[in-house]
Amino acid sequence: MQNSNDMQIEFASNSLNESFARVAVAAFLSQLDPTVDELYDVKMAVSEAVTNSIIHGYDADPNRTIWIRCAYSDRLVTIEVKDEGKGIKNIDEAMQALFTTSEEDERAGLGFTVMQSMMDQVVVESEVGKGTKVTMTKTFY
Amino acid sequence: MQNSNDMQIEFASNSLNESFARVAVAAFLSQLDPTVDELYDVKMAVSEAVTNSIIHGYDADPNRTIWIRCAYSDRLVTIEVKDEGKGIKNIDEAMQALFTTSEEDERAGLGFTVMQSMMDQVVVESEVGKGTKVTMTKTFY
Amino acid sequence: MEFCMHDTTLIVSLSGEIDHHTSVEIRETVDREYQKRRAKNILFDFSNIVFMDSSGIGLLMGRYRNVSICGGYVGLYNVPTKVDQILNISGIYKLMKLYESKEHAFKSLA
Amino acid sequence: MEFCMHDTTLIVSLSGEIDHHTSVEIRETVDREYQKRRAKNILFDFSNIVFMDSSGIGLLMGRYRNVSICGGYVGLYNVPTKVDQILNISGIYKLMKLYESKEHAFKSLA
Ligand SMILES: Nc1ncnc2c1ncn2[C@@H]1O[C@H](COP(=O)(O)OP(=O)(O)O)[C@@H](O)[C@H]1O
Ligand SMILES: Nc1ncnc2c1ncn2[C@@H]1O[C@H](COP(=O)(O)OP(=O)(O)O)[C@@H](O)[C@H]1O
Repeated sequence: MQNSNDMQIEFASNSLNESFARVAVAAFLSQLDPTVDELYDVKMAVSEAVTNSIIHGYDADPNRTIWIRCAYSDRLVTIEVKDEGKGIKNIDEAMQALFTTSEEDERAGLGFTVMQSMMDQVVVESEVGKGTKVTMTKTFY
Repeated sequence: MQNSNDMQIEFASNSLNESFARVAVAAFLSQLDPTVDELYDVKMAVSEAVTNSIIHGYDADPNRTIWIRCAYSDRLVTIEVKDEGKGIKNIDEAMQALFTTSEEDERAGLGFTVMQSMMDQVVVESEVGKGTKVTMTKTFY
Repeated sequence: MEFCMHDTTLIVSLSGEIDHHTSVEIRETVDREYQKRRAKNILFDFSNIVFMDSSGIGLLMGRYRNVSICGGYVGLYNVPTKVDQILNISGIYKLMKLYESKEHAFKSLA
Repeated sequence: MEFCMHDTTLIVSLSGEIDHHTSVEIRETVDREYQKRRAKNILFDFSNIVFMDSSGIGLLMGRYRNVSICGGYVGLYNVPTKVDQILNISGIYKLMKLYESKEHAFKSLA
């Protein structure tokens, strides 16, 4: 097995692609022979980040672009999910459990909380009007 | 269902990624609810094109980059596989069944033949020293 | 998704993946059946759910709100480990009960 | 991958996916077993193959070459439809026979 590898995917901000994004990342990371739980955790975190880019970053416009970079070095996995959407004003507030700006949609305000539970570390960089990048890392056993 | 969608992936020319490339394309195209056979055909074609980029384009150097673009519009699927490798001198000759330049590897010289059987159309653009792009299309039923 | 009634309880057998994309259709279908069948309570069978992210929490919270207005309960059973994990994170078990099985749920709701 | 001997025939039960990446290991393992067990013929059981591209053709051609030198045969059985399709495209059935089952292969090779 290779001890480091990386890939990038780029796709339309169509909610149909949430599933594609999860499967693509999981297919790539299956090279590390992870446990079923580890793979599920990563899928969950990717799903949350991609969903956020779609509904919050791009206000559900299906024709914008989302980027995912996924890399590993030994068993340290890094996943970046990036949009060029509207950005987050107050990142600390946004990351609080149960905080959501969605009124219409039935959002639980738990996206970031789930990412943090599933991954070892979650770093959010965002600029209003420019976009958001979520970088998550996790070490597989 | 959306009637058009597209994605791009980019990955290292590591033979481990042959499987990742197939799964990623199949996951994306499963949005069209294809038959098992249609999905298998596409996987086979992608596998051939990616393998060619790795072993012929990049002479098995695992640290170069391969790009795949995959899009559909209604049920017309387009897949592009691109490398910046050594290119093909004589495309017509290369596409002939049983033609291979591999001596060491056990290549059957059937990569292009398989792509052509699995897809409706296969177009190869290549420039020596610049790289190769294979564009394949197929209409799902 | 499959539906059946048991007294005033609508039993919803979910299947597949629950994410933001799929939850839209699930929500609409569940709400339609709930009204059409004049149900009071909803029991969700999670046995065939293979994936769920926080959109599933939003979905359950939303159904809880509707059902509460009608004076009913929401219950869950056959919840896979990984779904239980996210349900725990969400604190949703304060609003709806997890049952071991359909039978346990019926006994308790009766 | 599993191996067993039947007289002078090495039976190779392949499994999973055959592509350029996996064929390297399959090739080495098969060749090692073939020599170690002093086999003459090789019979490939394809029942557990879920994917194969043209790298599999190269793999079979290569084994055919080695086995021919020792005066042996290569045979295939339990070939899934999609694998049969690519084997047909390749014309490889001119070099090695497809059998309906292990038993048919034994009878014919005996
Ligand atoms: N990619 C993003 N672009 C813009 N805003 C975002 C993005 N991701 C998250 N947010 C903001 O952070 C809030 C909290 O996000 P999250 O914890 O995932 O909960 P939820 O998605 O349920 O609202 C969102 O309601 C939104 O205001
Ligand atoms: N991406 C590529 N870059 C450079 N050469 C290529 C590429 N793809 C194919 N070729 C050339 O075309 C020949 C035929 O390819 P193919 O039909 O796939 O058979 P095989 O891969 O078994 O050799 C190869 O042997 C190689 O010389």
